[in-house]
Order: sequence, then structure tokens, then C-alpha cells
Amino acid sequence: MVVVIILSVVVSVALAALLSFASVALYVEEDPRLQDVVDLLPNQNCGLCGNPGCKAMAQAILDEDAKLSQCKPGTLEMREDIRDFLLDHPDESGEFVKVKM
Amino acid sequence: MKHVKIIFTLTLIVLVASMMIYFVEGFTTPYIDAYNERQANLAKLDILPDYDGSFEDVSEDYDLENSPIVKMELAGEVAVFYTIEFGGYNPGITVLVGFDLVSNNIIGFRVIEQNETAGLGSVITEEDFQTQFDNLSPDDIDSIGGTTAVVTLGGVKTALNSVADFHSVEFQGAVLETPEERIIRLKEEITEVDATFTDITSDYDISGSPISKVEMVNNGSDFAILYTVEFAGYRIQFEDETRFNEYFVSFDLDTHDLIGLRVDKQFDTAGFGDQILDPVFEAQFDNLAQDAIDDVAGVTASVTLGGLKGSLEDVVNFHKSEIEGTHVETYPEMVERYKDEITVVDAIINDDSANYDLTETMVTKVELANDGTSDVAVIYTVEFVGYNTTDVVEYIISFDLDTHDILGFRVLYQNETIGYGSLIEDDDFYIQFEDMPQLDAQNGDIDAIAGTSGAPDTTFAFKASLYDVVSFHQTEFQGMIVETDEERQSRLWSELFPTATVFTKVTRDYSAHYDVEEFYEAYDGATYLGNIYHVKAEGASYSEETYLEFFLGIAEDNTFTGVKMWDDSETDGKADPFYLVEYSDLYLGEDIETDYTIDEVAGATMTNTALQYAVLQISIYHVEEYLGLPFARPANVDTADANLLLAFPTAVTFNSVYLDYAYEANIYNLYEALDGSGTVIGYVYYGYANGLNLIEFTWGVDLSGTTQEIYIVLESETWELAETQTYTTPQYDGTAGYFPTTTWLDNFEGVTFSSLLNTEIDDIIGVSRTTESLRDVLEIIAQFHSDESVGGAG
Amino acid sequence: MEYIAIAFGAIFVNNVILNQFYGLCPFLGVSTKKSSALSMGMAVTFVITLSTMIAFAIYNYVLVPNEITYLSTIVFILVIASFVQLVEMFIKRFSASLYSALGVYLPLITTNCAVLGVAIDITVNSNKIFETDTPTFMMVTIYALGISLGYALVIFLFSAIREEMDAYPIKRNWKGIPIALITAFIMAMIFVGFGGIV
Amino acid sequence: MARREKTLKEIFTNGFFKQNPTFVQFLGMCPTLAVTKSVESALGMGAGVIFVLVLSNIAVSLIRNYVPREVRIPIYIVIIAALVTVLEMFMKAFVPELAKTLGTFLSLIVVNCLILGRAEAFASKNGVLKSALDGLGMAIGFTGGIVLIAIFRELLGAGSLTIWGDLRVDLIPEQYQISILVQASGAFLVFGVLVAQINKLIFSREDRNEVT
Repeated sequence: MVVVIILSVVVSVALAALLSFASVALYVEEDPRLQDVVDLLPNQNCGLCGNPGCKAMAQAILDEDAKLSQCKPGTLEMREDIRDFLLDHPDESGEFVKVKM
Repeated sequence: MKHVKIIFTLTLIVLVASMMIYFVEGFTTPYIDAYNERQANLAKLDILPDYDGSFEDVSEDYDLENSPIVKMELAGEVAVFYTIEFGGYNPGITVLVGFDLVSNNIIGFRVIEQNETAGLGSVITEEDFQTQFDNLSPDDIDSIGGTTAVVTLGGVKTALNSVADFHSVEFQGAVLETPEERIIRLKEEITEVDATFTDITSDYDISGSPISKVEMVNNGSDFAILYTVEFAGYRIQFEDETRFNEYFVSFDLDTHDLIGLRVDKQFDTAGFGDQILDPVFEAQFDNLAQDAIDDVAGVTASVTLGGLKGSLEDVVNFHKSEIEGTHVETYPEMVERYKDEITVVDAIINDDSANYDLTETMVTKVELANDGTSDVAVIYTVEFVGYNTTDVVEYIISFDLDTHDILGFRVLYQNETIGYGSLIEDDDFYIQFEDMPQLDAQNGDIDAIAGTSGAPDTTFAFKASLYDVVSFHQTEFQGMIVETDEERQSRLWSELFPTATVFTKVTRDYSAHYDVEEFYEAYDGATYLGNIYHVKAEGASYSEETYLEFFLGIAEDNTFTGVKMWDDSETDGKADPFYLVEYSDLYLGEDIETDYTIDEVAGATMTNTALQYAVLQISIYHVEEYLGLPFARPANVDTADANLLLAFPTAVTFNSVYLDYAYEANIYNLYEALDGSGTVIGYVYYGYANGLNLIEFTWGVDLSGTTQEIYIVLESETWELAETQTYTTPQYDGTAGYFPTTTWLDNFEGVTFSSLLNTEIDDIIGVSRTTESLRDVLEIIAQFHSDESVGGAG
Repeated sequence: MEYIAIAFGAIFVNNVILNQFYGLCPFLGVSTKKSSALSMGMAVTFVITLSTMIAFAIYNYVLVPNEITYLSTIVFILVIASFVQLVEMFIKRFSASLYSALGVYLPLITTNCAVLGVAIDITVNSNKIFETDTPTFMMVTIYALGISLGYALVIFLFSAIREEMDAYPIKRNWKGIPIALITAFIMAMIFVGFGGIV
Repeated sequence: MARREKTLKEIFTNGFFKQNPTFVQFLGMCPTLAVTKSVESALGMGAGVIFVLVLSNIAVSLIRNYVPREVRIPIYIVIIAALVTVLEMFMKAFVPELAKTLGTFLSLIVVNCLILGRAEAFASKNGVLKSALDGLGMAIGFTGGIVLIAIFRELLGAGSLTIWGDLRVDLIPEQYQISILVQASGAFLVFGVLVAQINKLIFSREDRNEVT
């Protein structure tokens, strides 16, 4: 009983600490909109869109080399949401992303 | 600050999860353990259904080192369970055996794992084999049976015996005889109780003999000699070392006969080689005369028995020369004695090999035997390789110089399998060679070594060497010119086409025929004379593949110019008549397309029909393939109206109409069936099939194509024999009756030809040669009926 | 010698995809292009090998001594998930090129059954694979390497075939996943052929 | 332009056909191909997934607001893993035979893309009731999918249908069974063919919709 507690605490603290510090120490600035697009995507990382995971798909959308319909699990509403989001959020230089449905 | 939040949430979640798992684990473990334990004790509970206590593993408390036991469990005070592992025909048998602690009897035998041969050794897993162990007393373990797999059974017995011994020592406090006590007991049994044994091996030179120890036996005075002897059994190579069987044998110092023999160690296959441990077998050696060793018997493992006898004979020779002081004949003396025996007593032998070219022959030495006045006989020393390809067999054989027949035969050295090929070195084998006619030796008409099928390889090689020696003798001493193969072939070809000067091979220009090895066109200068076919066709015997090889001449006008036999593998003597010139002349001038039957030739009917059938196939091939013409059909074969009536009961008269239709090999004749007023109401086929033997039948069919009856005119199938024979399995179970009254034939009565062609009548297991061939022919006929639209059918 | 047998067995005989059915989701998804398949293969090899080592260490030195092997699933997956995330951050931070080639696939791998499957096989069901209950560290790593090489090999071959197939007209309802599955069926049958060798 | 909120019924039935995890979203394919040798093991796996998916969706949606982004995935996975381990233990205790047939796939539910997928895509964004319904819908859709495959594989491959333990009906005699379907490689074939036919259904319905 005690061993279980010790083990779980030790492991989780260690990992949590590692992850949180890493997220700071290894912070890399990236397109602020990327995380929002990722949140809009289904996040199942199924890879059926041909990109390795939803984050890669989001990046591809931002780089305009992916069609939203490539995301199989994605629904019509999701595609509309992403398009609406990108229509009102230009990048720093004011450029808008041409979204391909 | 964010870090703390992250660490806190993750740790909290992980903690909650782990605790949840911990409690659930605590709750479910007892159930899981109970299930696993029930699974493990399934076999034990099967033996002790009403025992509900626990099983305690006590393997550590006992020394299981040199016993097949791998696990030992106590079931309270009721029983003890041994898990044992041993080898049967294949290694890796695991068995659970239970002993009752009260009666100390075996109460159960369950096979956990085995990979014996399916159907043979695997029978030990079956219910009725295992029930014989319920409440079996350890003493009659040797009496268990229920399987023909002797080797597996032997393995089970040895394993159970050692477990029983272990059980009796551990639970019944029995004191087992230690190995040392056993050896002394064995020695005393074949000498005298409380005799003293003094080792005198160092006084003798035991090298080269199978003896490993010599002991003087004394009971007040030296009265016997005890030898410890080793010999190679069936198998000497084991995983890491070679092991020899070992036995003690004692000789009485006055009579010098054997007092007794006891086997100490043996490693041969359980159930075979280990029969030499049987006291009944050992009793044969009590007070046995030295030269009576040969007729000891009672062990089926001939290799082990042969090894024991061979070593015993060496011991006797050693005893004779070392103890009795009598002179034992040395090898050179034996050779001299043999040479005298097969020529003239104390003949003068001089080696004449130098003036002969021995390179091409198996003869290694030629010696002339002189009776003082003139050379009387010639002795050949011959070597051939028999079954044991790593060694040779050397023998001497003598020819009388006047009659040129064989005077005698002796084996100088052989290392064939004991009990089989080794029987060539046997006095009763030598007798047949006294005054044997030369031709018998050349043709190999001698009785085989070790019985008809005892040592086929050695016999075959021996006959070949005899043929070689006789032809050598004929050329060197009888001046006969022995024809070489090339000479014989050109002689036979010139007999077929006397005026032919040139033969050109043309086999490749035509599509091949299964039986034709090669075939040539014979020309006299530029004029074409005819063809010579070198044929190798299937022989007559049905037990195994035999062949007939001959040259067939067909002249330009499609007539035979003769059949010249070249070689055959028929049973001895069956094909000899066909080599004679008068047989070949029977074919001379016959038109190859007419129907001809050469009547029986000196009792070789089967070979005769096979040969004729082969010649017929070549004639067809010659006409259809070589000449490209349709082959003339043989004449119809008629049969009595009675047979036709039995096939078509409602008909009255029949007349043959076969000539109006194409020729089909399997159909002898086709008749129209007419009713009283002469109108055609159906047809009857009279045909044959080659089942086990020739089957001839009549088969009626009406205009609508539905069959009437099938009547077997001639047959000699042996379905009764098929029920009991063993060489082809599976046997026939007899359910469909016997041929020709078998119910199987009803499949062909009252059914339409078209239905016969669509459905596959299945064979009957065990007699499929008959059913398969007959069904195929009947289907050919049904097909023929529609193809030829016999009577407008199809 | 025994190592070669383990490696060969892991790559060909009980191939992780075609025979044990681990890691199919990304297998069908990512294998449209040879380049992505290769990167996925490399990423998987990297992750499986390292995570198996960690899992083996934890199992034998922490879980078994304290008889809490029932925690193995949860601990393994926790470690694998965080390890993958960490590696992803690490690569993204230090080499953009490697990240674009390899790192992007890492989040995908956390949900890949193969990683956890292998981890569980070499610890809880180790007697099934190695005939001994206590495989040595070396055997485990060789097995993990073999499994991941098997994964990489199959996914690369598969992507090569699929790329080839795109050039041919395929009925609409067969395009994409169905035809991929049929290709996998044929590959699986071919791999069965390796069965008798080890 | 707020779209009208999905009705509860819609969420629930979403997983059956429109978004069926097995045939449309292609999630959880690892167990799909492995346990569909017999209907019994497919049902067992389905029940396991229902139990885990519903509870995990509920748990995830409960704590969705307190979970910091950096450790989001590990936390979700820990919850799922805990649920699966609990399920495993219950199964080993009370239905040992089924546990044996499912083997490692029982513990592989943890990494089943479906569960983590729904957790991230839906549960982490919606309320408890909706998540539970979505989880249940998806799980039932998934079970339906694998049972359908299992029916084909077992019927054609082994000529029988085992619903539970000895509740088994033998339909096709020995020599007409296509034994490859029951083997590992057969799974790909059956799954591929079924997906193709379902696509045909979907496309034909879509064509009809466009036409009308």
C-alpha cells in the first residue's frame, strides 16, 4: 500500500517537473494561431489526412498546402469553424491564409 | 507558479488512479488465484475426484536426482502425486502418476504431454489405456499392455518401475539393493555363493578381445574363471559418450564349459534389446558347451543378440588359448584350411595372379591348386561391397579345371549387419556351392543370404560378383568369348535387319512415347528398310515396378521383323523364354495392325500379355506417330448371348454393331438389343477394365440412356484378401460385400449415362484399384455412348 | 546465434503489424508517401527501442521486487507518453530539420499500440516470446530493435506500393483505406511464409 | 453565426453510422483486426471499450478545466490506463476464459486511438452528460463494427457463431470453410471488403442526395 503511494508520487512529480520545465526551457516560438487551429481539429492524431498528426495538419493548413477535407474524422462544422477563424486572424504581416475547403 | 499547478494536478491524478487500482487489485486477487489453482490441479482432481484438500509441493524435501521424477506433491495423508518425465519412441513424455499412501498402489496415470507417433505410441493418452493403472500394485507394472507400441510401453514400464522403487524406499522404508551388492549377487549366481574373486587380468594380454576383466573364482580351491565382457549393442553413441553393454560369464576350470551368464548393463531400446535381461534368456547359458553358443535364441533384437554371441565366441577362443592352452586356429591357418576344403586336401597352391589382367574384374587373386601331378582347380579371391558400404566382403571360390563347375566357396572376411548380411559366413550357406553348375552361379540361381528377403543388398551384390567371376573364368580358362553389350546390341540389330548398313537415331524428331527409350531408322545404303524401337515397358508383376526391355523391328511394309529381349527385372526365370530366338520368330512377318495373340510361352502368361501389350502400344505409336495414319482397329471380341441377356434381361436377340462406330480400347464389342419383334430397345457394351486383374463385363443401356444391368463376365479380384492384407493400409472393411456381387455395382444400374458423367461415384477404401479402374472405364463408355451418339443418344 | 534468431523472429515471423496487429492506426494513415513512412519508421524505431529499455528497467527493478506488477500498464504508458512529449520538445528546440523529418510524428506514436504492446510483451508475457521468464537486457533490446525494424520495413514497403497504386484508376469506393487493407492482406500472407524459418 | 447546438439524440447516434469509429473514422483498428476471430471475443472487447470509453469521457470532461496544457495527454492517458487495468482485473477474476482469448488486447484498449481520440476531441470540450452520451454512442458504434466483422470472419472462416462460451451454432460444414479468414491475414481482407461496400453505400446515398 505504502509502496504504491510512494511510487506514483515519485514518478508523477518527476515527470511533471520535467515536462513543465522543458516546456519553458525548450520553448520555441511558433505561429500563435497554430495552437488554436490544433484545438479546432479533432486531435485524434489518426494520420489519415496524410500529415503526421493534427499539429502537423494545422501547420500544413497555415502553410496552405493541405485541404481541410483531408481530415477524415473532421466534420463540416469543424471545417467552417477553422475557415471562419482564419478569416479574422491574419498573421503578423497582416496576410490572410487562403483556406481550401 | 504554473509549474506547481502542473506537478500538483498530475501527481493528484496519478495518485487517485493508483489507489483505485490498488484496492481493486486487493479485491479481485483471491478470485484470480482460486481460478488459477483450480486449473493447475485439474489432472490431480481427475484422479482423486472426492479429495478437496490442498496439494503441498514437497519436491525440495526429497533427492529426486537420479529418478525421472520432476515434481512431487502430497495430497494430505491420502496420496502422493509424482510428475515424471521420460522418453518413449520420442523424448519428452510428461506423466502424472498417483500413489495411494495407505495401499501404496498406483491409483492413477494421466499423460500431461507427449509427442509419440500418432495412432501408435499416442495411445497412452487414451482412456482405456489409463484405466489399467487404477489401483495397480507396483509389482505387476511389467504386466501392463494395451498397445503395440513396444518402445513406448517399454519407456513407460522403466519409468514407472523406478518411481515405484523410489516410492517404496521413501514411503515403505524398503531398503534397495545398492549397485555394488547387485554385482556381487550376479557374480555369485553364476559361480557359487560366498566365492572369492581375485583379479588376474594383469597376467593375460586381453587387448583385441572384448574382455575387460578376468577374475579367478575360489571356494576353497580355484574352480572357475569369471570374465567381464563388453559388446556393442544396437546403439552405442549417446549424447556425450559411447556406452557398451556389459555381462559376466563364468567357465568351469575342469570341463571348460560355461557355468552361467548375467547381463550387468545394457542400453538398447526398451522392449527390444533389453530382452537379454530376461532371466529365461540368461538361463540358456547355464552349463552350456563351448560350441553350443550358436543355437542360443529367444531375443528378437537380432543386432543385440548377434553382438552378444560374437563377443562370447571371442571369449571362448580367448579361454581356449589362454586357459586351456589348446591352440586356437589363427587366421592364416584358417585360410589354408579353407583352400584345402574347397580343392584337394593338402594341395600345392601357387599364386598365378601375375599373368592375368585383374583391373576390370572383382577378382583380386588367382591361385592354381595342384594335386602333385597336375593343376586340378583354380581358386579366385574376390572382393565386393555389400550392404555395409564402408567395408568389403572377401571370399574365395574354386572352379574344377575339367568340368569348370564350382567346387567350393568360403568367406575370408565380412563386416555385414549381424544377423542379416553376416549369415553369408555360415557353414550351411557354403554347402550349396559344392559342385554347383557354372550356369547357376552365373544366373544367380542360389538361395539368398539370411532367407529370401533377409539381406537383399548383400545378396544382390554377391550375385553380381559371382557373375563377374564366372565370366572371368569363362574368358581366361574356357576360351569363350563373352559378348560385350555393344557386340550383343549390334548382333541383335543385324538379326532384325540383316541387310542394314546404317542406323540413324530419329527419336528427337517425333513426340516422345513413355515406353520408347530411342528409335532408329535402318538403311541399306540409301534405301529405307524399317525402324528399330528400343523399348522399356512396364513388366507383369503387380507387387512392385518391374520392366521389360527389348528391341522391336518394324519393316517398311509394316510387318514385324522380330522382338529381341535385352533385359528385364521380372521374377527370376519368368522372362527367360523370351530371350530365345524362336520366340522372336513368332513375330516375324506378322502385319503390325492385324490382331494377333502369341499363345502362352512356357508358363509365363502374365509376362507374355505384358510384352504383347507393350508391342501393341509401339505398333500404334509407329502407325499413328511415325506414319501419321489412323491405327487399324483390332477385331471385335465376341461373348455369349447369355452374358448379354444378363445385362439386358428384357431383350431377346443381340447383334454386334461395333464396326459402325469408332474403336475404343476398353470396349471389346457393342451389341444392339432387340425385343421379340426385332425392334431395337437398347444396347449392350461388352468391355474390360484392368482392376487388380483383368475384369470383363457386359452393360446394358436402353434407348433413353438409362442403364439396365451390369454383369461381370470374368474377374479374379480378391476383395476377401483385401480385408486381411496388411501391406497397403487402410484395409477394406467389407461393408460393400465382395466382388462381383458387391452392392457397389448397383451404382451403375438404373441410372442415366449423363448422371454418371456428372456425379463422381466414390471408391471403396482398401479395394480402390478395382473400383477406381472399373468406374473410369464405365465413364469412358458413357462418354463414348454420347460422343458416338449410339442409337441417337446424346 | 540466439540473438539473430530473436531479431529475425521479431522482424519477419511475428511482425508487429502484419502478425500481431499493433500500431495499425498510424500505419494506414501515414503510409501514403514513402518519405513520411520512412520518417515514421525511424521515429517508431527510436521510441520503441528507448521506451522498451525504460519499461524493462522499471518492471524488473521497481515493479517486480515490490510485487506491484499490476501497476505496469499505467506506469509504462505514463512514462512513454511523457518521454515522447519530452523528446518532441527536445528535437523541436534543437534541430528544426530533424523536427520536420522526425519530431512531427512523435505525438502520433503515443497513441501507437505497438509501443505499449512491445513494452507489455517483454515484461508481463516475456515467457511467450523468449521461452524464459527472465530475458536478459540484451535480448529485450534486440527484440525491441527487431520489432521496430519490422515496423519500419513493412510501413516503408507498404507506402511504396501505395504510391505506385495511386497511378492506377481505382473504383471510388475502393480508393484509400479499402485498397490499402487488401494490399496489407497480401503482404500479411507473404509474411506468413516466414513462419517456418525460425 | 452560432450553429444550432447538437441535440443529445444527435450526439448519441452520431457514433452509429455517420461517424462510425470503425468504418468511417478508422479508429481503434488494432483490436478490430485482432479480436474479430470470433463473435464472442468481439463482444467481449466491445463491452470492455464501452465500459472504459464512457467512464473515461466522464472523468476527462469532469476535470477538463483544471488540466494545464503541458500535461494534458499524460493525464488523460493515466485515467484511461487506470480504468483499463481495473477492467482487466475484473475480467480476469470473473470471466477468465474471455480474458484469456482477449489476451494483451485487453490492456491495449489503453492505447486504442478511439478512446484517447474521443477524450481529446470531445470530452475535453463538452459537458459531462454530452461526453458520456458521445462515449456510449461511439463505443456502441465501435462494438457494432467489430461484431459485424467478427460475424463475417467466423461464419465464413470457421463456419460457426459463438455468442458466449458454449452457446455456439455450427452452420457451415468443414470442407466449405475458408480457413484463411480466421487467420491473421484474413482480417485485413474482410475489413477491407466491408469498408469498400460501406463506402459504396455512402457514395450512392450522397449521389442521390446531390441529385434530389
